[in-house]
This record gives sequence, structure tokens and C-alpha cells, in this order.
Amino acid sequence: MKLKVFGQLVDLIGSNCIEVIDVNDTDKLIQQLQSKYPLLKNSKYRVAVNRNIIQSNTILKQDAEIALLPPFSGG
Amino acid sequence: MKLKVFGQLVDLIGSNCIEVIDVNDTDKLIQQLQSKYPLLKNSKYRVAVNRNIIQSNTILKQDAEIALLPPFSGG
Amino acid sequence: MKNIFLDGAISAQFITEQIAKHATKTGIGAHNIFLGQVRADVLNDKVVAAIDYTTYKEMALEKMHIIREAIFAKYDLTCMHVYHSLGTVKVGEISLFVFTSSKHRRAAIDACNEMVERIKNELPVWGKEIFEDETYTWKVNN
Amino acid sequence: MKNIFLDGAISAQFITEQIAKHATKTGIGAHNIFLGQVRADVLNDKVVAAIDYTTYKEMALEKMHIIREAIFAKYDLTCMHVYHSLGTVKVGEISLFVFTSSKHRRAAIDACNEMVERIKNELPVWGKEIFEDETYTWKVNN
Repeated sequence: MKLKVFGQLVDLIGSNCIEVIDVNDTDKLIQQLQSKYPLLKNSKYRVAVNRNIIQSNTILKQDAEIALLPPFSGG
Repeated sequence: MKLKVFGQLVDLIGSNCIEVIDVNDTDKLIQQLQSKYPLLKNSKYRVAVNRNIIQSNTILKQDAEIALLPPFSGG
Repeated sequence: MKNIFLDGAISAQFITEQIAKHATKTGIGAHNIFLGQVRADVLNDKVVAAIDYTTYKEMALEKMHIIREAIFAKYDLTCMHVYHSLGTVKVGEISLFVFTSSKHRRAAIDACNEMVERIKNELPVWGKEIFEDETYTWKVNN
Repeated sequence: MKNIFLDGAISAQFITEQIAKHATKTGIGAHNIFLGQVRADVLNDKVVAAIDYTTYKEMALEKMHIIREAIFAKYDLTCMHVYHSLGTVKVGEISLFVFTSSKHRRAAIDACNEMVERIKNELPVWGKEIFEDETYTWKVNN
């Protein structure tokens, strides 16, 4: 599954798109990312699934579009 | 003494500047104008003396700049 | 006393020039612009074709000076520009241009809003709405 | 889905063209425009020279569509246009242009204000503040 990465998290993760495997919900996704990128624990971000920001743990289907969004700073 | 007239009151009075005589305060001015132009009684307007709208009867010196102001409609 | 009155409609080109001038003021983060446009209102089956604006100029400029001072005292503005048409402005043309700039957006937005309200309520300006058949009525602000 | 993103700065000329287009909409009485301009902020003694904007475009356009619908439902608007820069916008240049029009002024003013707040809070857009020495920091909205 592909994970899109934006803003300052691109610096932290080192890419704007990474492959994630063996995750079927967003809690597991976050655990896996935090163990691979420990600095994420100190970062503010939200997770979007299919272009909607999730409020709680969410099941990830194989074709889900997942993204990590740091605080917005447009305008 | 000259009285400046603006907006719809120009139509009512027939001029944008008229001469007024024998008035030493704004109450007398209004009485004189209302007797000469009875339709003024049905009109909304304020009186400005020296470019300030007066709130109550005001003494008129000979060099006063007096104006009749119907409701503003700029913008 | 700074003049705010322009003869006839305010052109889009004039507005652009005003905006472009501010590119050198690099402390500005936000601009807010209000434009009043003459509307083809229908009154008793007659359509407005233009508004003819007149003013009590000496009083309007003194009043404008006072309002400007009050707004600069109240909001943290970098600059503010106001232009109002006199004479004939046709339907679809611009008759009022209020332009505020500030470091952070709140000041520019709030100051512009207050300026527009004060102009409508406090400036001795009158609009005569001229219909397509050349009869007219006096505009009423709400 | 309507695109709101422009490559690079928004020119004063582009803004004029948008204003001029509305002269034919004779039911409009008021326009309100908000412009975001890149500021030469000083952070730790370094001066911002430009902002580089990126977005999650698919999500931003979907979100924008929803916000637009909500604002049209809430305010009696004639039209609304929003443009946001992507890529590099230098200090003094415009990166955000929100333009609302309505019959009476309240709708245009309030809708523009709400749109700006929602863009800042809800659109997935990120600004990287690039200093004169080419180092950078990530912009934080307040």
C-alpha cells in the first residue's frame, strides 16, 4: 500500500511516497511508522484515508489512498 | 447668510445654494425654511454648521457655513 | 486634506495599479478590498442605468480624515486607501474602492469592513439613480 | 472538479481581469477581495525571501468543492472565485486571491472572510519559508 507524505514530514521520512505492508488499520499503520521513524512521535500530523481526515482507528482496504498530513499552512 | 443644499433637497428647494436672512440660530433657520418650503416638514434631513452635524439648537454667527443634508447614500 | 474623490467610475486598471504598488511593502501579509458596483436595480418596472454622485466635498474630506485617524488608531494597519466616484457611474462600473493592508489578516479585514460601514453612514455623499428613460430617483442606503 | 491552483505568484493583472469580467453581471452591488501576500518575516535573524507551496491536490480540490457548496448555501452570493499559488512565491507577491460578489455587501464580506478562514484551516496546503541564505523552515498558520 502506498502512503503519501506531505510538508515537513517529507523531510522527516525522506520521501513523499513510501510503501507500507502488513497494515489493515490506521492504528497499526501509525505503530509501524513510529517504530521505523521514531521522530514521528514528536510531530503533529493527521492521517487521511481516501482524502478524508480520520477521527479514530479506520480499516484500510487494499486500494485505500492513505496520506500523512502535518498542520496546514496555506494562504 | 448662504445655505448649501444637497441631494433630494435641491429638487425640493430648487437650488443648491440659497440666501437666508434674519436668522441667528438653527431653530429659527428651520422655521423660516419650513414656512417658505412647506414640503420640508415631510423630509428627513440634518443641519450642518461649519461642517458638523448639529444635535440641538445652535447659534449662527455671520460667517457660519450652513448646510441642509438629506440622508446619505454614498457607496 | 487628502482627496478621496475621483471623477466618474473607478477602473479595474486603477485598482491593479494600487495593488501592484504594495509589492514593495514587504511587511504586508494581507490585503482586503471592498468594491461597490452600480447595480441594475428595478424600481416600479424601471431599470437603473447609472448613478450620479454628488458630495459636500469640504465636509466629506474633513469627516474622512477623522474616520481614517480613528481606524488607524483602532487597527494595526500598514496602509489604507479609499476612493469614491463623483458624477456619473454606469451600471456594472465601480463607484467605491476601499483597500486596507496589514501584517496579519484580521486587521485588514476588520478595518475594511468598518470603513465601508462608516463611509455609507457618515460621508455626505448622495446618489441619484438614473433610469434608462432618464427619469431618476434618490438612492436610499440600507 | 474546479482547479484553484496557479503555478507561481498571482499577478495584479490577473486580479484586474477577474474584476473586469464582472462588469457585465449587473445584479452585483458589492465585491470583496482578500489577497495574501508573502511577508519578509524575520526568524532567528534570517529574512524570508520566498514561500514554496505544495499541496495534496486531489484532497484539496475535493475539500474546496465542499467548502464552496457550504458557503453558497449559507450566503446569498452571485459568485465566488478562489486562487492559490503552488511553487515559489517571492516576498511582496500574492499567493492567495479570494473574490466574492453579491447583490448587497454583507454577503460578499462575510463569505469572503469565512472562505479565507476555511482555506487556512482546512485546505491541505503547506508553505516552506525559504530564507535569503536558501535554508528554510516550515510555515505555521496562526
